[in-house]
Amino acid sequence: MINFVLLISRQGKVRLTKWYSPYTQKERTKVIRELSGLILTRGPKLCNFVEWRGYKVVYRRYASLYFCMCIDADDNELEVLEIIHHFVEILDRYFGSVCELDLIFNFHKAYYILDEILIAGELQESSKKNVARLIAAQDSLVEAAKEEASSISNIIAQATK
Amino acid sequence: MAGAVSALFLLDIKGRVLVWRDYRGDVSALQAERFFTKLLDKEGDAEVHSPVVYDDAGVTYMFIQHNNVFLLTAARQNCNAASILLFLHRVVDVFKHYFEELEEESLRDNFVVVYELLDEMMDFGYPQYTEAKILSEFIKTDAYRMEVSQRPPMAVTNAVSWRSEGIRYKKNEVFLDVVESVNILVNSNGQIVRSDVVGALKMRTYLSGMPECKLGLNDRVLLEAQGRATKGKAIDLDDIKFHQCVRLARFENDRTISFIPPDGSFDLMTYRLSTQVKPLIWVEAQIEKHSRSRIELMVKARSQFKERSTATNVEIEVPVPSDATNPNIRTSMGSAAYAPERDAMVWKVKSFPGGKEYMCRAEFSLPSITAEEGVPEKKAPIRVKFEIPYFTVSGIQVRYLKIIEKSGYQALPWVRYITMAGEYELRLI
Amino acid sequence: MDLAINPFSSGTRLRDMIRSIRACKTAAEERAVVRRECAAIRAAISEGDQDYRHRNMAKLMFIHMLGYPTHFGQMECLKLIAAAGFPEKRIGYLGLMLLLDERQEVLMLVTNSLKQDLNHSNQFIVGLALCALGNICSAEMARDLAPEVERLLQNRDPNTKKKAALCSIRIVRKVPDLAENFMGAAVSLLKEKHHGVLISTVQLCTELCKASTEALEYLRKNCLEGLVRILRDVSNSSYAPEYDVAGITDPFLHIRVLKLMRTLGQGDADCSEFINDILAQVATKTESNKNAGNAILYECVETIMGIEATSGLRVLAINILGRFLSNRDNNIRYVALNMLMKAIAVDTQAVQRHRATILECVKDADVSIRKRALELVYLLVNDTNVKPLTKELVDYLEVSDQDFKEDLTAKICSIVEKFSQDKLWYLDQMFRVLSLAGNYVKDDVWHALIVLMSNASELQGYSVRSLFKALLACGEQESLVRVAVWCIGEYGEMLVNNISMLDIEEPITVTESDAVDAVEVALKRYSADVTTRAMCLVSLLKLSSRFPPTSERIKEIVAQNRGNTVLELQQRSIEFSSIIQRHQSIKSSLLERMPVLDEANYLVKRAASTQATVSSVKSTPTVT
Amino acid sequence: MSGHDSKYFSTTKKGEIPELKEELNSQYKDKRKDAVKKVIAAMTVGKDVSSLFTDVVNCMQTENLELKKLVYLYLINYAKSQPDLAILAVNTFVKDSQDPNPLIRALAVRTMGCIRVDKITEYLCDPLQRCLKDDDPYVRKTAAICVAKLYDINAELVEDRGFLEALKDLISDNNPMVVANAVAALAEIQDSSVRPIFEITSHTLSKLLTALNECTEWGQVFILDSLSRYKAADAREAENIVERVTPRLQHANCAVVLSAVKIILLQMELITSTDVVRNLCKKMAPPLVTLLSAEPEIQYVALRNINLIVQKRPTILAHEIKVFFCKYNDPIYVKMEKLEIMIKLASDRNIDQVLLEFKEYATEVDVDFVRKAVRAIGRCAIKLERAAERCISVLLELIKIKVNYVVQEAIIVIKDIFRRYPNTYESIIATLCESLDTLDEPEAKASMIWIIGEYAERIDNADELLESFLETFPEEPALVQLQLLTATVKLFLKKPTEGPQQMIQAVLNNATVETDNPDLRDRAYIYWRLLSTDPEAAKDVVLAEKPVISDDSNQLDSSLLDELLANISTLSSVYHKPPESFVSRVKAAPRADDE
Repeated sequence: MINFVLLISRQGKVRLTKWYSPYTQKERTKVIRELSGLILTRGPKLCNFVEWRGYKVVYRRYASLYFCMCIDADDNELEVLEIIHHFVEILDRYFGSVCELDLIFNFHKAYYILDEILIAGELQESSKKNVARLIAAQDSLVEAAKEEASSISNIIAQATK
Repeated sequence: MAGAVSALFLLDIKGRVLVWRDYRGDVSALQAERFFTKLLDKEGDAEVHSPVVYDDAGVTYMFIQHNNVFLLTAARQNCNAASILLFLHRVVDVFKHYFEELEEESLRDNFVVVYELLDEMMDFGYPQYTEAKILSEFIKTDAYRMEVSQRPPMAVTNAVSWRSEGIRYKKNEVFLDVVESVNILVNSNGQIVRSDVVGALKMRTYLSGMPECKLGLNDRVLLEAQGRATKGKAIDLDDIKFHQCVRLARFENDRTISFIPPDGSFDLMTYRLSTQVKPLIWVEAQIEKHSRSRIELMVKARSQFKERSTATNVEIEVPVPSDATNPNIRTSMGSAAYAPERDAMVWKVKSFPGGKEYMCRAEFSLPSITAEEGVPEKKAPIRVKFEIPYFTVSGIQVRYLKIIEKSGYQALPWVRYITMAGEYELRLI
Repeated sequence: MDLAINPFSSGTRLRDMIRSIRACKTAAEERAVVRRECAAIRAAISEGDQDYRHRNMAKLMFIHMLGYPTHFGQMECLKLIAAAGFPEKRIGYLGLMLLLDERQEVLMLVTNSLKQDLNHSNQFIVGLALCALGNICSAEMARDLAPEVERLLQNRDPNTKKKAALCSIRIVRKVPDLAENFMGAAVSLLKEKHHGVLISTVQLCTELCKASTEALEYLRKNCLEGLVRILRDVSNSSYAPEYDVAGITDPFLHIRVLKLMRTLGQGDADCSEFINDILAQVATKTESNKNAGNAILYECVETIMGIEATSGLRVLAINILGRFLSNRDNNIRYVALNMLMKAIAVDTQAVQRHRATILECVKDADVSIRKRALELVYLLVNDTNVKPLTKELVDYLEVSDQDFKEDLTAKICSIVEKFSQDKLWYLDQMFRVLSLAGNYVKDDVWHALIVLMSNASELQGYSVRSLFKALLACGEQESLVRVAVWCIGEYGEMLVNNISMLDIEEPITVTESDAVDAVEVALKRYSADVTTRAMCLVSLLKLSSRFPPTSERIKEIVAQNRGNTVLELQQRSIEFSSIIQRHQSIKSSLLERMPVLDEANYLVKRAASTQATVSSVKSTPTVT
Repeated sequence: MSGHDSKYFSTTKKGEIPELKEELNSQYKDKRKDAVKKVIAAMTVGKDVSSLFTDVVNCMQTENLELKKLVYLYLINYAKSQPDLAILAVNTFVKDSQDPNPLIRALAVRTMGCIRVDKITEYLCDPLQRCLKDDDPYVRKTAAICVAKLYDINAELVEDRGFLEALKDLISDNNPMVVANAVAALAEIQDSSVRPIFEITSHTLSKLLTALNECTEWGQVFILDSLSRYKAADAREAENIVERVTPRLQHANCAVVLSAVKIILLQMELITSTDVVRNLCKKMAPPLVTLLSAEPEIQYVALRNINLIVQKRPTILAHEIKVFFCKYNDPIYVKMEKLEIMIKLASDRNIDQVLLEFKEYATEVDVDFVRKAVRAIGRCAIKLERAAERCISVLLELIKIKVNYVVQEAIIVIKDIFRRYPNTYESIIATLCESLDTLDEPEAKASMIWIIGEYAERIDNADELLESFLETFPEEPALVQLQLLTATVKLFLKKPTEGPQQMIQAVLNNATVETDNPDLRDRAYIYWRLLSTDPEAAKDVVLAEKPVISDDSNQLDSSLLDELLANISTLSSVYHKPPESFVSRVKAAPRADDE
């Protein structure tokens, strides 16, 4: 199972964290610090796995961003690399050529997408198209609600003029 | 007893190398970076570490932080730690002089000048020259760089290394500010456990040529030596420190303060007064915490100086829990507000005459859910800031400032006095 | 409508807040900005501000991500979830999952809302609730809401089904005795076509097997056929753009099915036989030029190793591993090493063939690979190869990274101990390790060394002389100093008289006072720790009996610690001074050679205890 | 992996190096300059631009000072990796060292010294010889340092070419800056040579003392530090030196002050007049106190040094303890050092106030600081007999708050108090025993066990208490096992009844055949043999009267202390270790890992 997902920038800034196993706030900070120390210093040609506290952390670098997933010792590291890439491709499609700033200012959207890919630290969906469809449907639900709200307030504004 | 550093690094906030200058070729940037980032990672806060650390492989690292930049030296020898750390602070001053502010961006934008300065300020790991004003005469930033090659100013190697020759002003003036900071520490029993005054004579000189200055103070030792009456007016200064322009040997001999000043502003001297003084502003606070729902503060402030003086910009900072809300504050004078960025309530009184007492009451509510780990709150003290113009605690007086220059011009000195709060802390019960 | 704007909360938009945080140059600046924002949010919360609840929640999530406390905002999540609209619920659930976890009591308060939302007519709201439940529910909530989730497994919407299946995984993890409730539904879901549902269900099945043997049996009987069909369909599938990864259709489904097959086939010959063919097919047909294909092969090999596979199939698997090991890609090499660890149980010889390559990996630039390889080498050592392997490792110890020395030292010591038929060789290796990396040697290792030395009477002279030389050369290696000091005390006369010389030795001249000198230096060494100093005192006491002429001098050295603030040192100093001064008559009988710890007995015990620690340290849960 | 990853999240630039190569060879001056800047920029961010060596060196022949500096900088960085190509630069160096502009002459000689390529050093000699005698002091001061550089690369060459003599001549230079650098260079060369090279005679001494008044603050530090090697002939000369150095105490630069303090303390050793010594002590106090208003990093160095100074001359700061009280905003490393000095300065006169401070600190947030504060209270008790009781009552107050680590720290230190004042405070044992179950740190456990064993005859249920530890004997750390062993032996000797008898059997068994720790076994067997051969002797040995423990507040031994004092302000004084324990002379390390 995936115990947590971390997204860290080259500068060590946290861009996304998702914890599927319980860690206290203090532990989380420590984990992030430890792992960024371990991972950000690794050279480009080394393998994408780091052994850590009996777990394995699979990471993959995209430009200035490191996507990291912490898995159990007997999980399939190579597959996790594909899961990371799966996530990245969906982000890329959703944002249209995604960049780090997208993830900073729309971090909640990245979380919504992740929630359509993983639940309980396990894989939920292998079709990028389906994830995109589900997210789009929910986004439009939100849009619809917003429009409705603004039209109501318009009506109220009209009425009380 | 010799010792030089091997390299000087400028690092970003995460400890990664921005610029480095290798002086001796016996340390590696990669290793330094690895060591330092690890050090930062371990605690997350550079403050925790002593500024001198050993890496178990024969290299000592010394560092200071300024804004989002670390300045770090690596050394393999038993070098002079005080000198090197102080040197790093001077490097900051020089960079600030050059780039207005020293931060990651300004270093990146000016790396050529940075290299030039590092080359001039230190050689083979030995500090060489750190007078920003003189350096900027022959190392220029892009905007002012001229094609003609420059020469080293005489000052670089002169006995008077802080002033160039040939300075000209139409109007020759000197401004002298006497600034005294009162430091005080009151323990939770209301006892004053420490109090002292640190004074500084801050000078701004706009003088032509190479002026010889002589400063006269109401220094008891001097006046007594000269056999003058010392009725009440003379004062004792505990420890005097002089800018390098002052002739120390001369002072040691006959207490004369004589010097050729640098151009512009500098601290001519600092002194300390450890005689106990009555706190100029006294603060008492009562804090009542009602379980996890609300907290009540009652703060009294009293000015304990003569009525003819007035403290200005008084600011009293009272700590409150970091998750407080709904401030409800009343004051008998001035205004007070919740300052969440400082985890405090800040009470400001613009003008606080001597012999007065004012009050401030406040109430905050607290959320019912507590923070996860229940970390104990830091016990911050009450802190006070103020200024009292035209007043010094010590009674120091500038009796004269003589300026003699071979061209024979007249220059007028302007003197001001002010007292302010330094580290003024009152611990809460 | 009163639109009076709260002076705090109207403040900044989410975007602006993020911008101003990003503009901070130092941690202190950032802290100030965040504290101000938090105060504004607290004010808005306490005023029950509705309009900005959504925005404030987003801000809190961002602040939380930076590591600041946000406990005061937890109740806001519940309020948002309880609201009627989808947008509120969506952000509310997200906040819940980020700001809270299963350990907070506040979480219980959300159970009711969750229950309602699980029964909601809108599938997306059901989805949100399932997602939240699946990500953070506590055991208590799992129990309360399991019936809802069970029901949702039969929902019409495949997206709801897959979420319910994953949510069930969390429930079963929290409350394993609920496993049997889910197995029926799980089997029937395997008939679906939707890949999301299949992947989720296959994972659920794997989890059920872990949680209950009953479920394992049930699934062995009822789902194997379905699994084979799924795997065959997906691996034979022609190009399917929706699921294609580098030319392979849905590697994720492949892998998850293979993993479940391993769980089912382990220790069950019938099941294993049933899947033999399909495994062979996957192992031979999967392309290995891309990561996705390798991921499948890796999983497939693991399954073949895990089940009662035919020997032909195993050969196939071992061959794949060989190919992996010689791959240039570090990732592939890493997993190959990983797999070889498991293969060793199945076919040691096959793994031994790769010994040279594995040894090279111990010296790899990549610490991950080094660690894996070292573990593997450890397993590969046997009586015939132990000497060359150890030599390689010890040689490498000299140049390896500081960080790696601890691991490496532990393993070397463990290896030489395990294969120490040739005691002289064992001692030489240990002396080298102590000299090179004595600061990294763990206590139990040098303890064991002393036990073995004291049992080998013919080698004690050689040992004490070697250690004496090493002590002079490498006096900073803590554990070397301890062992040397102990031996000098115990076998002092062998040191000064060159007793029981070996052929390979050069005689050395050491006087009694040289020996005392060496211990005194160790005692007074600036950085010596308390244990070392304490051992020096005992050693000196022994020497005062072994070398009577030095007794006076030793008395003085020992007495210097009579006022020592360190308890143990003071106690020893007082006792030993008293023995030297006042109890000469019994001194020698107190200090005659120490009884030897029975080696055979000891080794058995030690092996048992190291075995226990090894298996508890390594978290390779065996698949049941 | 990867390959197709690069298309996400990135903007990549390709072919940077060939582009730069082209620009470096441009016919336009400005373009070349920009290109060199780009190269340096790339070098700065850690890219390997060594392949552009020849192209960059081609830009060296220029009138433009800025460009020249950049090229020189590049050379320093890469000459080592391209030694053969570096030769290409020699001609320009030699030419530049004769340039009419002193800035360029100095730059050339400074840079050449930094290029650690054997073949180049030979070419360095002639220019260096010239520059040491240059008319311009700026060039001479640079050349002086260059001698040290050359010595580091090739000591023999320096000696053969007579540079050492030339350097010594510079001590008499009329320019103070040149003198200071010559001193620094000579001191360094001396440090790496076994032969006496730089001996300060009374003649050079007066030269140096004169230059002291005129050179820059950094130069003053060099000179003062080099003087610390000088042994005055007699008290009169010592007084004379001190007199010349004392004005430096008034310098605004803390390093100058500390180095001056060093010289004064060293010379004081020779001064016989107690009046003079007393006077000097009085003079040094205010400057030392003022160091605590400096930047925190400097404060830290000052505090580490003051720690040494007060061990040697406690009177200097005897009345200044208040300045070491911690401020809220002091960094933790400063607080820790202040605490240490407070212990050293605590006296019967100030102890009440000091205790109030410690108590305040003991309720702070930082765990390490709190522990140290608790321990400090105990150490004051040990140091000040008359205040011991007050200290203990504060410790008991703290124990009552029941913060686990405070309790454990208190027990550790109370054990020492018992050893300092036997038969005085044992009445508090009962209170300590209440916390028995909460102890989880080995040192605290061991301390409590020691207390029980030591006072077994006064604790009614001592055997029960000890027995509670026995069960976990095999799992305990050695520290606890050893104390448990001794305590059980004591109990048995004091109460040779059935219970203790069984216990001693069990413990001896555990500590001999059940353990592989040779030290524990040795201890146990010696006890065992002692008990079985001669129980009376055993009593005499184990229960022997203990001398009271020493006050540990001045813990450095005097020879080390003197060595450290001679190193005031240096790293050695910060670490409290002799220089040879951390200095490793490494000649220019390989830089292969810097790619």
